Amino acid sequence: MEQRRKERLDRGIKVRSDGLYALMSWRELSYLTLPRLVLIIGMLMLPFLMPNSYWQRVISIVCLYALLALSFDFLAHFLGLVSLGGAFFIGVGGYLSAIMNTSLGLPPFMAIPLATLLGAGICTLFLLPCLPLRGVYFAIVTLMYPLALARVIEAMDLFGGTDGVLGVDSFPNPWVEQYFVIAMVFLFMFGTRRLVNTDLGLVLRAVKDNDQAVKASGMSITYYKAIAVFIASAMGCLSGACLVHIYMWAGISLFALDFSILPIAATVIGGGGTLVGPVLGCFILVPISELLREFGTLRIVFYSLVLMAFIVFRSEGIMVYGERKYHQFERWVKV
Amino acid sequence: MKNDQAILRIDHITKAFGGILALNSVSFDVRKGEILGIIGPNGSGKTTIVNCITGFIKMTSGKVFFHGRDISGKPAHKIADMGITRTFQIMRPYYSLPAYKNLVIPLFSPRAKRTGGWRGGGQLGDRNTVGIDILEEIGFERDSYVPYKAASTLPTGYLKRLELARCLALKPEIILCDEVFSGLSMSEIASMVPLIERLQMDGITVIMIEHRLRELFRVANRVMVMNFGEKLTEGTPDEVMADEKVKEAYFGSEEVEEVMTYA
Amino acid sequence: MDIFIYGTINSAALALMALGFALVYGISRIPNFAHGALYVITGFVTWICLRSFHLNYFLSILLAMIITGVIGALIYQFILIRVRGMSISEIIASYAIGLAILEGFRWGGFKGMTYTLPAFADGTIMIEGIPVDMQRLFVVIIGAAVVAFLWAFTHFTRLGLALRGMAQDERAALMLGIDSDRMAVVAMALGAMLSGLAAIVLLPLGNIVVEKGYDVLIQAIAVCIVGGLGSWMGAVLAAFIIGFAQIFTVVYLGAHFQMVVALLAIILTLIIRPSGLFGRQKELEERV
Amino acid sequence: MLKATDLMVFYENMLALNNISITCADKQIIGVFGANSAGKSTLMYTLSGIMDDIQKKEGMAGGERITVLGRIQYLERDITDLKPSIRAKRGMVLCPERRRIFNESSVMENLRIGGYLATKKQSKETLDYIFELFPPLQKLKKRIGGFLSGGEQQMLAIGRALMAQPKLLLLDEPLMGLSPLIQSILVRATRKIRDKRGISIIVTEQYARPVLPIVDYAYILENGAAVLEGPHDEILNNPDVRSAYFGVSEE
Repeated sequence: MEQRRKERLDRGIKVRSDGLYALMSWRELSYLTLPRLVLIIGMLMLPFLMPNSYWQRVISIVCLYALLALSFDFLAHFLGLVSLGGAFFIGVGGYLSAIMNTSLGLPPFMAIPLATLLGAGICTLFLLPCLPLRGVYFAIVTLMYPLALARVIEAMDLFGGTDGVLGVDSFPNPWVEQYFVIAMVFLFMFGTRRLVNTDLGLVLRAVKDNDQAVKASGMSITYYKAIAVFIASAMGCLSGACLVHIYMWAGISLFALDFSILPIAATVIGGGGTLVGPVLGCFILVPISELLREFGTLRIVFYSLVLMAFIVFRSEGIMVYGERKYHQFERWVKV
Repeated sequence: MKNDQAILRIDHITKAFGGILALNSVSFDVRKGEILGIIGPNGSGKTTIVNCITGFIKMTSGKVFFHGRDISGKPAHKIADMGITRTFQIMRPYYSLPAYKNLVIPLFSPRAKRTGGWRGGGQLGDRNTVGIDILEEIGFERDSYVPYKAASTLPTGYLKRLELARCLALKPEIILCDEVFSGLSMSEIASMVPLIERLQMDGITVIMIEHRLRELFRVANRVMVMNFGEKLTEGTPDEVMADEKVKEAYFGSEEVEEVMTYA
Repeated sequence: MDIFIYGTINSAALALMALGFALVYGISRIPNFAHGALYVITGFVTWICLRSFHLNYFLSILLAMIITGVIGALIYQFILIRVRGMSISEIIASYAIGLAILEGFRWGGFKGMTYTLPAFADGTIMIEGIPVDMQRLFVVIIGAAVVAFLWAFTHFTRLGLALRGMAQDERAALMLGIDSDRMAVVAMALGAMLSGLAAIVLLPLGNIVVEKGYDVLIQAIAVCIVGGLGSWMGAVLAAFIIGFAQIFTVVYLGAHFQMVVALLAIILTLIIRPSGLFGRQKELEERV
Repeated sequence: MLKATDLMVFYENMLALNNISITCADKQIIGVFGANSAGKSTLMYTLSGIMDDIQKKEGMAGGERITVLGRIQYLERDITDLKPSIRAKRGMVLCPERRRIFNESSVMENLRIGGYLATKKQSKETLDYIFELFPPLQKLKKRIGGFLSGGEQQMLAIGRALMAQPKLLLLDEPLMGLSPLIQSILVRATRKIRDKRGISIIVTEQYARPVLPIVDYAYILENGAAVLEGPHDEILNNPDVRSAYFGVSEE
C-alpha cells in the first residue's frame, strides 16, 4: 500500500542565515532584511499616498489600533493573558491625558507621555488581583472594567459625565500627528520584539508555559506578569491619549466595544504571536471598518464574523502562514 | 558527619484536604549536608511534605524552620529564593525551549544574580554559557547537540537531569527531589546516583522522596518512613530495614487475603 | 424584611442567569461568552412569536427555548468544536459570537422601550406586609426548581453522570465510550436552554434590550467566579451572596452600583480565595 | 480477536511507533514491555483510538503533526477509522496510564459513570463483581476519588473500565508507582478477570517481572519498535530479557 505523509523542512537559507554567516552574502542578507525594509518604508510613505485629509486621519487611527493590537498580542501570546478590554486602557489613558491637558494646562506632548505612564500604572494596579491566577479570570475582569467604569462615570457625573471632557488641544499639525503615531508603532513593535527575545522575555514566556517551575526558581510570577501588563497597558494608554488629542474630546465612548474587539480581530487575522501580524491586521481591518461607518453597529457584527471565521478556519493568521511559507517548505514523503 | 546541626526543622505539620488528613502532625529534622530519604507507600503524603515545605501548598497547621527562622506560610518563590529548591514528580521543563535556555530562566532569578549561579563566585556571566556549563556538570554531553534540543524532544532521563539542573542554577542549600529515579531505566539510575553523591560533596543538603529502595539506600544517610500521613520511623537505612513496622506497612506479608481485609 | 424578600428574589434571579454558564463551563471547560446573547435571543424570539405570529404565550415560550437550545448546539457543533482546548481561541470565538448576535440585534432595530413580555400571572400577594408581584414569586419558584432538577439530573441519570465524568476528565470519559463531542453539544444546548429559561422568567420584569445581554453575561460570570468556576452548588451559594450585596447597595447607595458590586465581588474573591467558594480543583491537582 | 498490522505513528518528524504488529487471541493476556518512551502508551492510545482524538486536538492547536498509519482489526472487522467512543461500545476499553479516575466524584459515581454503556442489569451484576474482586472499594463507596490512595485509585480505575463491559481490556501501566504488595494484588486480580469473565487483556508495564507470570504472550518494545516477542516461557528464559527487564527493586 502506498502511504505518504507531509513533512516540513526549514529552507537551507534560513538555517544558514540564523547564524552569523548571513552577513557574508547579499542574497542572505536581503533574505533577512528585505521583509522588514518593505514594512518600514511602506509605513513611512503612507501619509503621502493618501488622497485627502480624511484618509490621512484614517492612517492615524490605524496606527492607534495597531498599538492596541500589539498590546493584545503581547499579553495573549507571550504571557497567556487574554485581554478583552482594550477599551479599558484607551479610556484610562484618554481621560487622563484630556484632564491633564484641560485642567492642568499641559501641552499634548507633555500630557501624552505622562498619561501613558500614569495610566499604565493605574491599569496595572487595577488588574493586579487577577495576575497570580491562570485561566479566564483576566479575560473576565478586563471585560468588566470598561463597562463598569463607563457606568460609574455616567452615574456619578464624573469628568463631565455623559458630555465628556471638551476642548482638548489637538496636535500642532496633521503631519506631526501622523508621524508621531507611526513612530510610536515602530517603537513599540520593534521594542516588544526585542524585549521578547531578551532573557526577561524568555522569563515571561516561561511564565506562560509553566508558572510552577518559575515559582520553584525563586521568581514571583505576579511580579513578572505585572511588568508585562504595565508594558501592555502603556501601549493601550498611549493609544488612548493620542486619540483624545486627535478627536479633541474625551467621553464615555472611549470605553466602547470597538476598542476591545477590533484589536483582537486584527491580531487573529494578522497572526498572533508575531507582533507584526497585529499591525498588518489593523491595516486591513480599520480601513474596511471606515468604509462601513454608515452601517453603525453592523461594523461590530462584521468584525466579529471575520474574527470567528479566522479563528475557526485559519487560526494561525496571515503572518504565521506567510512566515512559514517563507522559511519552510513542505513535501510529501513516502513512508 | 562534620556538622550535626539541623538546617531544616519541620515541626508538627498537618495538611487536610477536604476532610482527609494527608499529613498528620509530622515532625523531623534535616541535618546540614546529609541525604535524607523519605519513603512510604503511595498516598502516604510524601509529595505533600515537599509541597508544604516549599510553599506550593499552604499547610493547615505546623511550622517549618530554616536555619532557625520560621518560613512557614511564605510564598513559594520566597522560599526558593532562600535556597530551598525542588524538582517536580511530573516533570515541568519549559517544553518549547531548548534545554540550555531552560536554565536561563532560573539564572535570571534574584537569587542567581546574588549568588552568581551555580559555582559562580558572585558574578554571573552570559546566562547561555552558564546554562550549558550546568548542563555539562549534570551529564549532558557538551559537544553534542543535546543541550540545544527542544526540551519536548528529550527523553525522560535527560528531563530528570534538567529538573535537577534547574535547582542547581539557583545555587541552593537544600534540594528536595521528588522521585527523581521513577521512570528511569536501571542504567540511567546508575548514572544518577553519583550525581546525587556529588551534590552532597558540594555541601548541598538533599531530601529524596523515592520508591526505588535499593538505589535510595545506597546514597541516603538517613531514611524516614511515612504511612497514612504519619511518620512511622526514621533512622539509618539498616535500622529502617530491620524495623518490623516498616516491613509490615511497606512490603506487606505474602498473604493476599490478609491485605484485602486490612485495606 | 423587605431586604430579605427582595434579596431572595434577586439571588434567585442571579442563580438562574448563572447556571447556564456554570453548566457549560463545568462540562466542556468552555467559557461561553455568548451566554448573554443567548439570553437576549430567547427574549426576542418569544416576543416575535407572541406579537408577530400571535401565538399562545406558553407555546411561544416553548418554541423560543427550543430554538435557543438548537442555536446553542449549532454554535458548538460548527464553531466552538474547532477551537476546543485552545483557551485563547475559545474565549475569543465565543465572545465574537456573542457580540455578533447582540450587535446584530441592535442594528436590526431591536432597541427602545417597545419590547416587553407579559407577566405569567398578574396580581401581587402580601408577604409579611410587603407586596410581591406574582412574577417575582415565579422567579424564586422556578429558580429553586431548576436547582433541584439539575442536582437530580447530574446525580441519578445516566446522561447526567456521563456529563459529570466528562467535566472532570474528558479523555478518560472518552475511553469509557462517552462521546465527548456529543456530550459537549448536549451540555451547550442545555446551557443555552437554561439561559433561555432565565430570560423568560426574568424579562417580563423589564424591557428586552441588547444591553441586558452584557449585563447578564457579567453577572453570570461574577456569580460563577465567586462560587468557583465549574461548581454548580458554588454558583447557587454565590448568587445569594452577590444577590443580597446588590440589594444592600441599591438600598443604601443607589441602583447604578449593581455592576460595581459584581466587579468588587470578583476582585475580592480573587484576592482572598482565588478558587472560589467551592473550587477545590486546585488542591486536588497539587496532591498528585 | 485483535489484529493490528504495521502500526506506525509519527509525532511531527519523530517516529514513535515503528512498524508494530500485535495480535491478541480470545481470552489471552498479552504483555507489552519496554522502558519509558519506548512507545507503550502510544501503542495503547493508537489501539483504543484515543490517538485519533489527540491527533485532532493537536491539529487544531497547530501543534505537532501526528501521522498514524497501519490497520487495526477487531472481531474480524476493520476499526482503524472509528472514533474511540465507538470502539469502546464494541468492547475495547482502555484503562489509562496514571489511572485518571474522576477526582471529584465518589467511588460509586466513578463506577456508575463507567457504566454509561451498560444496561441496568449488567451494571448491577458488574458492580457486585467489582466489589468481590476488590473488597477495599466496598468500604470506600462514598469516598471522593481524589482522596483515595494510589492503589485504591488503580483498583477503581480497573473497576470503572470493567463497568463499560469490555471484551478486550487495555491496561496501561497499572502497576506504576505502587508498592510491591498492591502490585501483587492487582496482578492476581488481572488474572481473575481473564479467568472468570473471559475478557482478553493487553497489559503494558515498564518492568516485566511482576506481570510476566500471568501473560500468555509478550512483546518487548524498544524505541518504538518490537525487538522481541514470544510466548511466556520463551520470554522468561531469554537471557537478554532477564538482564534488561527484570530489574525491579524488591528487597
